[in-house]
Amino acid sequence: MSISVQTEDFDIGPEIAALSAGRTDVGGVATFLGLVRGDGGLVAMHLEHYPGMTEKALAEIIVQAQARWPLLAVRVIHRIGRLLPGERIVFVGVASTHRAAAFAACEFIMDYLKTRAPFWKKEETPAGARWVDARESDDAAAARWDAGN
Amino acid sequence: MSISVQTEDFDIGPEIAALSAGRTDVGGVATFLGLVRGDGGLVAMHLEHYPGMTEKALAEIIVQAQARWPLLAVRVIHRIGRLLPGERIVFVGVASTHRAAAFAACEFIMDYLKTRAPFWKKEETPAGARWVDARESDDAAAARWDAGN
Amino acid sequence: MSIRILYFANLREVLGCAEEELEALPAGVVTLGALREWLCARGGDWAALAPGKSVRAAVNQTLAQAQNGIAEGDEIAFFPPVTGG
Amino acid sequence: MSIRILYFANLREVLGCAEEELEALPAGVVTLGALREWLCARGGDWAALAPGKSVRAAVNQTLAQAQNGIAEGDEIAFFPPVTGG
Repeated sequence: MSISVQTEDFDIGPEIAALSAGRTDVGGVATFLGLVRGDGGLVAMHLEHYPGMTEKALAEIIVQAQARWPLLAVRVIHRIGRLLPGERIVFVGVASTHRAAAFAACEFIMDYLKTRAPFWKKEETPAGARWVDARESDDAAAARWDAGN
Repeated sequence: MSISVQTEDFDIGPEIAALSAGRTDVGGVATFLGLVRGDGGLVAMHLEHYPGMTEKALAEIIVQAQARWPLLAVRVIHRIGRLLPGERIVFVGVASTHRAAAFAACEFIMDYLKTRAPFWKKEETPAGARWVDARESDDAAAARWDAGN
Repeated sequence: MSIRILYFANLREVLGCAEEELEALPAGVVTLGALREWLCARGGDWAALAPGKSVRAAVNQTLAQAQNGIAEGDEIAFFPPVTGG
Repeated sequence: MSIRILYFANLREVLGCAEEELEALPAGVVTLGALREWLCARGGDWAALAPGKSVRAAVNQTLAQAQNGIAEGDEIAFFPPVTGG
């Protein structure tokens, strides 16, 4: 597994290529890319995190995914700092022999990241700044995996 | 939507970027990349298709996905001809406001593509060539969506 | 009734035929299922189209079932279950 | 018992405190829940830690519950539900 928490942007093509580089046992790579939406005149999104715990929490989430599915490679990148609408926030890429495991693990990692990794978003708008509230739908999405779905 | 059936390889980074280029309403992009596995000493995989029907079938699959989820952009690329182990075969990318729709639609399109798009694989091995048999697990994966899961 | 029939993949190889034009079909052959039976009755390698063999079909480039009607000018295709992706 | 406490995001702003070192805790404060109550009892803005307020916590950088024990040298963190990704 490979985890990065960084202010800099990243380049998706090489990240995806790296998940199967030099091997021929990968049948499928599922990825997710999260972007800043410009809803309601958003000027920028500020991403705060808990240095030290962040990497630990992401590693733990990936270990749980690896225990559930036969994964060949996992990459997680999460940006912090000030991001503009349209910019990349998060990338999760999972390589496996078959597509079902790659899809499931990629979605699992995103769902757990959304509810267990210590990141917080603050919206900068023309009317001022406000912290983003956690969404119940994110808790529900993560809870699906506990129910064995 | 944008569909390509081609012998040439493709570049994933620009394909993913294009799914949200020039807009700030995309919150998530889910993608799947299928690769040729080198199982059992495979020398190459030959992809045959039904010109004319292929594009029509893929378009119909995407229309069905659009009817189920609020999608902002969809890209499908499928290669044909002779491909070596490790080479890209198929790419599906889906952009939506939220991640759940992007993930579901991307997996739906792959499952339907695997059972409804007229492509056939023939394996070239040191022992000779053989057509790949359809997998029951692919039928089961596609049938999940009919059951309303 | 004149139709065009295409064969793909393993079926094409077994039949030794990628495409044929049929200028006249017997009066009773008005569905995909009836056409398949009629082709199968040619004997020899055409047994690959026998009932129970895993064969899929399309009419005018859309997946179709045995009861699907066929009409003048149709493009019919027979092929094995697909294996792309 | 000496511990370090970190506060993040909205909670950090409301409390006006990102981090504090506590050199001595009252004898009864041996769980995360007891620590939260004790901090809340400071009054004023510390009511942000009151029961019913949506606050998450970690002990030594791992998510933890109220009954989780705390020990000398621990790094404790309080923060709102996470919103990354």
